Amino acid sequence: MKRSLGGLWDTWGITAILLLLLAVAPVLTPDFFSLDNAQSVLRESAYLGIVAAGMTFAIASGAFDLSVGGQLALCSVVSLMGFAAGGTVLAVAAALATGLACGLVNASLITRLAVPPFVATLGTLFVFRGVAYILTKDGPKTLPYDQIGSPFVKIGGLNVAGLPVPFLIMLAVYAAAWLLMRRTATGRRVLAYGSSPEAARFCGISPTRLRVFVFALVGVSVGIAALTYITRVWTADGSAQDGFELKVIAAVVLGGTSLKGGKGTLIGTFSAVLLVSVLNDMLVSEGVPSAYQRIVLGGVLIIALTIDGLRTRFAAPGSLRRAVTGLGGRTPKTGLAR
Amino acid sequence: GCSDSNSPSDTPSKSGKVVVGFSVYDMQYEFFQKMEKGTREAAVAKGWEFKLHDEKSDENEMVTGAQALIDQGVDVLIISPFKPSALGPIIAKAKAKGVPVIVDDIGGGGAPYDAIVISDNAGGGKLAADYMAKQIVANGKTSKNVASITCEPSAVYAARRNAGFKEAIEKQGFKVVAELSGNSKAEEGYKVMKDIMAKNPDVAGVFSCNDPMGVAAANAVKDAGKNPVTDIVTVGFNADPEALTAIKAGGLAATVAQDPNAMGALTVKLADQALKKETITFGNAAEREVFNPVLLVTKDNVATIK
Amino acid sequence: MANSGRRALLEVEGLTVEFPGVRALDNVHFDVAAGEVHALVGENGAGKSTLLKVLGGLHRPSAGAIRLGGNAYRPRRPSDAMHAGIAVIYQEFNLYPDLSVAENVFSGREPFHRFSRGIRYAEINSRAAALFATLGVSIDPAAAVNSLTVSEQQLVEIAKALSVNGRIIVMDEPTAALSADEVARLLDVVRRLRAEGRSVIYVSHRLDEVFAVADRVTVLRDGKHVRTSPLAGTSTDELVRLMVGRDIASMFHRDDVADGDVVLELDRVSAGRQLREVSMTVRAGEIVGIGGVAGAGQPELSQVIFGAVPLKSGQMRLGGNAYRPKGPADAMKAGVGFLHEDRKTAGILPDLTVRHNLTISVLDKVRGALGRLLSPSAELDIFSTYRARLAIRTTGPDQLIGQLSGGNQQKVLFGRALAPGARLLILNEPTRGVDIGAKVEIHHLINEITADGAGVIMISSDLPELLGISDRVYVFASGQIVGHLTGDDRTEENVMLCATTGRKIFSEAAS
Amino acid sequence: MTAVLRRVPLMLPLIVVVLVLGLATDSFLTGGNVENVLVAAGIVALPGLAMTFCLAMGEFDLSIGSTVSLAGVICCSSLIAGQPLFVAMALALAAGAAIGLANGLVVTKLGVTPFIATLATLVIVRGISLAYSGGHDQIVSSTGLKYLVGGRPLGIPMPIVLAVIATVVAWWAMNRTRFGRWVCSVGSNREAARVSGLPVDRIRIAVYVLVGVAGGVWGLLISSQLQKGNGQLGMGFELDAITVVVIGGTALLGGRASIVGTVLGALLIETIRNGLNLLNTPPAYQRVSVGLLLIAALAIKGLRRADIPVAPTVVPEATR
Ligand SMILES: Nc1ncnc2c1ncn2[C@@H]1O[C@H](COP(=O)(O)OP(=O)(O)OP(=O)(O)O)[C@@H](O)[C@H]1O
Ligand SMILES: Nc1ncnc2c1ncn2[C@@H]1O[C@H](COP(=O)(O)OP(=O)(O)OP(=O)(O)O)[C@@H](O)[C@H]1O
Ligand SMILES: O[C@@H]1[C@H](O)[C@H](O)CO[C@H]1O
Ligand SMILES: [Mg+2]
Ligand SMILES: [Mg+2]
Repeated sequence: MKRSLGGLWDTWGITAILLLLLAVAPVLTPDFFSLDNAQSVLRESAYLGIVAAGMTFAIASGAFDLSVGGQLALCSVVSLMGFAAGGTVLAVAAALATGLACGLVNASLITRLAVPPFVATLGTLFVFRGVAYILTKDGPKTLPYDQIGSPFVKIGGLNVAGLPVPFLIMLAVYAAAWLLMRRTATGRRVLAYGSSPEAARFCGISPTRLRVFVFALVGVSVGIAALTYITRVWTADGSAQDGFELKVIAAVVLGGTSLKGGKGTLIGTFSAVLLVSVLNDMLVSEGVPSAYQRIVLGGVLIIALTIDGLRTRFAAPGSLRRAVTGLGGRTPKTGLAR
Repeated sequence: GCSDSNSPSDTPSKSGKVVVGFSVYDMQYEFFQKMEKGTREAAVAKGWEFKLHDEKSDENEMVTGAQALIDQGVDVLIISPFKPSALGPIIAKAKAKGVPVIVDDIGGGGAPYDAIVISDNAGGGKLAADYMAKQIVANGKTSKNVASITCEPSAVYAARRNAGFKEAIEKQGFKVVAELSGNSKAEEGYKVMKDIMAKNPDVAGVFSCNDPMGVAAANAVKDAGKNPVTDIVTVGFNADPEALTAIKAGGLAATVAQDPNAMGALTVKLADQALKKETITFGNAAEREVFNPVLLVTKDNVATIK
Repeated sequence: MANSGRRALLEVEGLTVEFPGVRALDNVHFDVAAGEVHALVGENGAGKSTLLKVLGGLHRPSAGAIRLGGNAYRPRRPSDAMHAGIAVIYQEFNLYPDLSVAENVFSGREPFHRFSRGIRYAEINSRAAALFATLGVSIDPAAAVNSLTVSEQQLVEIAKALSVNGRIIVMDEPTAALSADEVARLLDVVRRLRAEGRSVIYVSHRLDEVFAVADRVTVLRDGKHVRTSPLAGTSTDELVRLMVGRDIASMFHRDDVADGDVVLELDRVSAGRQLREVSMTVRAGEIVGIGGVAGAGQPELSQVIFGAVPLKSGQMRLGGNAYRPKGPADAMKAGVGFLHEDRKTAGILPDLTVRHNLTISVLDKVRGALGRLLSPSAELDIFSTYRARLAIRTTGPDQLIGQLSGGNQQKVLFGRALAPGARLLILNEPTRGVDIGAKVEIHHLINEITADGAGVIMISSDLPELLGISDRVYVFASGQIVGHLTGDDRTEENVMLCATTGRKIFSEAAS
Repeated sequence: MTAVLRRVPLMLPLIVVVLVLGLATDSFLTGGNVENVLVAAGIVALPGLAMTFCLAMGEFDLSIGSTVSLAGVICCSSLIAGQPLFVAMALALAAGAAIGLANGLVVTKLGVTPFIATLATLVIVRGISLAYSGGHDQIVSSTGLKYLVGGRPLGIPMPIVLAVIATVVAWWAMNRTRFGRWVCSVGSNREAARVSGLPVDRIRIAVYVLVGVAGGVWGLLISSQLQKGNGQLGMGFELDAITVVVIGGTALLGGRASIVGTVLGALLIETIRNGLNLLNTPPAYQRVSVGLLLIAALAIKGLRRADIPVAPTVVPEATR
């Protein structure tokens, strides 16, 4: 047999849970599959999903990027300023360039000043948000209402073939990310480095190049996400999406990517993003009060991962898989700590 | 999301019953719980169907939820926006479907809503300043130094309170020696007040743009061995229950009351007028603002505030 | 059956362990008497470690029974084994890199002060020191384990097992990382344990050790029991045949390869205290052996050349050009290949498959039609080549490398080092933990690459190997070259003399 | 002295920041202000110390911010219901312990990744706290509760006393007792800990309970300051607690812990925060400054580490 059941679950488990939820959704929420609602679910999760794709690489390489919330705020603000100054083209260029720049800032702190990624990106989370705050001292940047016809403003609201454009962008990002992770040398190096930085170094993988790549990639993914985000909410300031980093990391981990590095599943991340979004939509449309929404959402998170946890725990013989792959121990000492 | 809701409808929907959607800022806060209550009760009294959406302090959730209400075919939308500047896409969709939008509190973000009910935030800040100045003098203090605690920088509506306060208190010859943010949070308001007192031992008054920070600052004053009414005149904003309790107990000098319940009821009245295409009387027609008065609450009148 | 005079202390019957796609143990039976040293041998992947893990409470068998002292023994967790008096030294270390040596040795069994709950550090430090004294080494009990060399770490594992005072001490390849003198002292300890009436189960690929110390031997092949017999009266060849299923032609064969140009030249190279003023050359087609006691600077030498440790002073030339790599990536671009001696930490990529572990250093060569994208079929070709050549025992290209037996992991890493086709290949302990058959094949491959014109530096603590296939040998002591042996000077005695007594021997022919 | 600077993480950055603030302001080094900073640092140090054990074990507990809220709500609503203070406090701490136990069980027995398990708890407990308080402030006026932050045994503010005691106990527990060594063992190599027969699950559960109780203490301290409990308190505190530990030098993946580092981390963070306020830094610039200072503090550490001539470590980890 080519792959064990466990291997299949690693990649497809969360997708299976998503499908299960989708199967019961119409029963619990009759309105669920109405065109409007389905489109709305797909549209609202795009920006989170796109950043989660980038974050999957960071976590697979064994590091977090805690600064994505600050990056999103900053990219959005700068992009809106770009739009005001030069229309659609400048807005798009500004978002991508800002994302890339943020990523490179993170990468240089980590590779040149040897600041551990956790602290470096925690620091830049404050810095990026702070710069966004400074740029919006006189009030949030917005897409003016009279620009409603501009192609840029439309990105967030348009549908093509019934699918929201932000979702189509997210699909494209995932397709590219999947190829990058599974079919390119760079993606393989990311996994190798995350699995064991020390061994990867002796395979000729340059830790510096690798980290520059990973953090720049996260930055660019935030730049793309910012485009779908601002064209959807039309505004940004320093406070945009407070707590974003935790949501993104949660989606990646829920999808099955290990925080210890070495494993990354984009299919899992994709499904996890939709899972949370669908669940949220169901709770909201059912009119569940927000206090209880939290309780249900948290409970479902635990249940989803319990299935996985129990499978690993009782995989025969003994907890062998953990024993051998080093999941339990610290064997692949990753960049998180460095 | 039935197909007929895609066409602009200026008549109440199929059931004959008017459906009103209310998107609320965040039901965690007592202020908005009261606003929701006021809105709901007024709508029900009119025989309308009431649909609630909680934005949970998230602009993405705000846009998604409000658009979903419109998709579900509400006849009129009332929204207390977490981010006023994100009203654009909501109003664009509402316009496309012929749904009037009444904004409650916070701000309108420059979008073409039908009307906004708003407290006079700057005026409230002025009320606080005038009271504080008078009280400092009455307390026999000679210091002209006061402080101001702000919400998070993005809270544009709240900043107007601090701005109104600052302008008015400086007119009275006082100096705002510290203007620091407690990010709307009680925990931070407490720490910031401690820092302010450490740097300016002679500070004679402090204004906070919300009550959680205001009451926290008063606690910090007490913990420093001073009195928040007679030593450092401490004033909040909102008339949250904790502020009223504190004022009664002599633990806070004053607060500025908004009446979220009444604001909610007012939005329903405006919604009705908008549905019936009646003309609305604005307090400030240029911004389509309808003001809801604010009221200074002190020990003298606290008993009359519910 | 054998040893019928003594009553069996441990009896294993019908033991079967299955992993997805593999039956690692298939109806295995054997027994160990009290006061017996029982050797367990077999090819890589035969199931030795799996058997020991069952005894230690790490794996649960799918069938079979174990009796200990006549009673059923069904360990469900490692502490069950400890309580039953079974101490296991596993093939892969189980150490806490951040903790001290003594803390590692007494983990879970630390004595502590009643009142303050504080660990009795003085006691565990002195007890650890005493254990090392019996092993004839001095390791600082207060040192952090991550500052130790691999062989010192192995000794910590041994001390840990000895400190348990078990009835049965199980040792899985305890000498794979030890130098000759350390091996000798360990064997003394094993004999002493036997004299105390304790039993030892001893796994090793070094048959000389097995003959030196064991009373009986059990051979496993493909997870099945082949034979248990007393060692007296058994010959090496017979044992090898039982293990491998065929005869092994010639051990330590070295082809005649004409020397070419100088590939690597070191001129007074220093890197901290570990490596001082080292000058040496390697020619194309040459195998240059590096010997010496463990920790005498060999790993530092190899890592300086590979760019993993910065050069402090001196010069290096590669293919005639000045060479100063900024890191391993740089070194590999310049055509230097490398095999690390620390398989678990700096070798395997545990979350990756066997195929991906093999191809990680040649990603540029496994591109498909599209140019940028990796070609799975090109990767499979590489996998198939090395799997066949090195007899890598795996369920397939997509098995995680961590699921292979230790020796098979080593083969994969050897394949990885060869794959880029380097002009200078640095091999640290290339055959550590591999079985006899694979060892011969690895030596073949090393011969082949020198025939193709590459130069090889081989660091090995296995003296017969070092002397058997190297053309010249440099001996290291305290970070310096203390001997250079060519031709007939290449003897075990000379290596030992230089390495341990500080005598310097430089062969005439070499200069 | 230089040895101390070298060995103790964050000592140097802390001294630099203190010197700069001492020169740049005339209020930083006044007694009242120093006390403010010490009290604030003491209050984050307490949960930080517990979190140090969690990180030393190679795990996170993200739920602590919500525990703060629930503990406060429980304590205050019990007081309102007329319970004696010690009962109210005990109930709050018990709630913290229960949350910790729940985390521990979910993580060990159900095998859920700590990150997700405790994130889920964060969300759930916040929901419970909101639901339990009915969304209302639970306002109290309790001199007894106030003593927790306002008391001055021997003239020293209570939070400082508590923090000093906790630091000594935590240092001893971490560095000298079996429990601390086992926690580091689990973080250093969990598989080895299992093989050595350590009660790995029980150790992990114990640490989560410890963090839960610390969250309860934190909640009591906050409610003592504010004389109320509600569903909003403690938001984002998880990151504060983890931050002081991480900048203090405890490895994120476990195995190594610095109790002193955590305390200095708390001091550094609170000094920076206080300093920026004394300098009247506008809110928009505060974040940028905090971020830059954090990076600078750790960069100094990083550079310094790179300076120390290290013998080439060829074998960084156990194994062959
Ligand atoms: N992290 C790294 N460490 C070492 N070498 C690298 C690294 N990334 C790329 N390289 C090498 O740098 C050269 C050019 O880099 P490039 O970005 O084109 O990568 P690549 O190997 O083509 O990967 P991909 O196919 O994923 O784009 C190649 O020789 C490649 O092997
Ligand atoms: N966790 C695992 N998952 C799947 N297969 C495994 C696992 N562990 C061991 N095996 C397989 O079981 C077989 C026996 O392995 P074992 O480690 O017992 O061999 P060994 O005799 O000790 O070999 P070596 O001499 O190389 O150490 C091998 O085929 C190996 O691939
Ligand atoms: O006036 C209210 C209160 O200040 C509340 O705290 C936040 O929202 C504002 O609109
Ligand atoms: Mg490339
Ligand atoms: Mg083995």
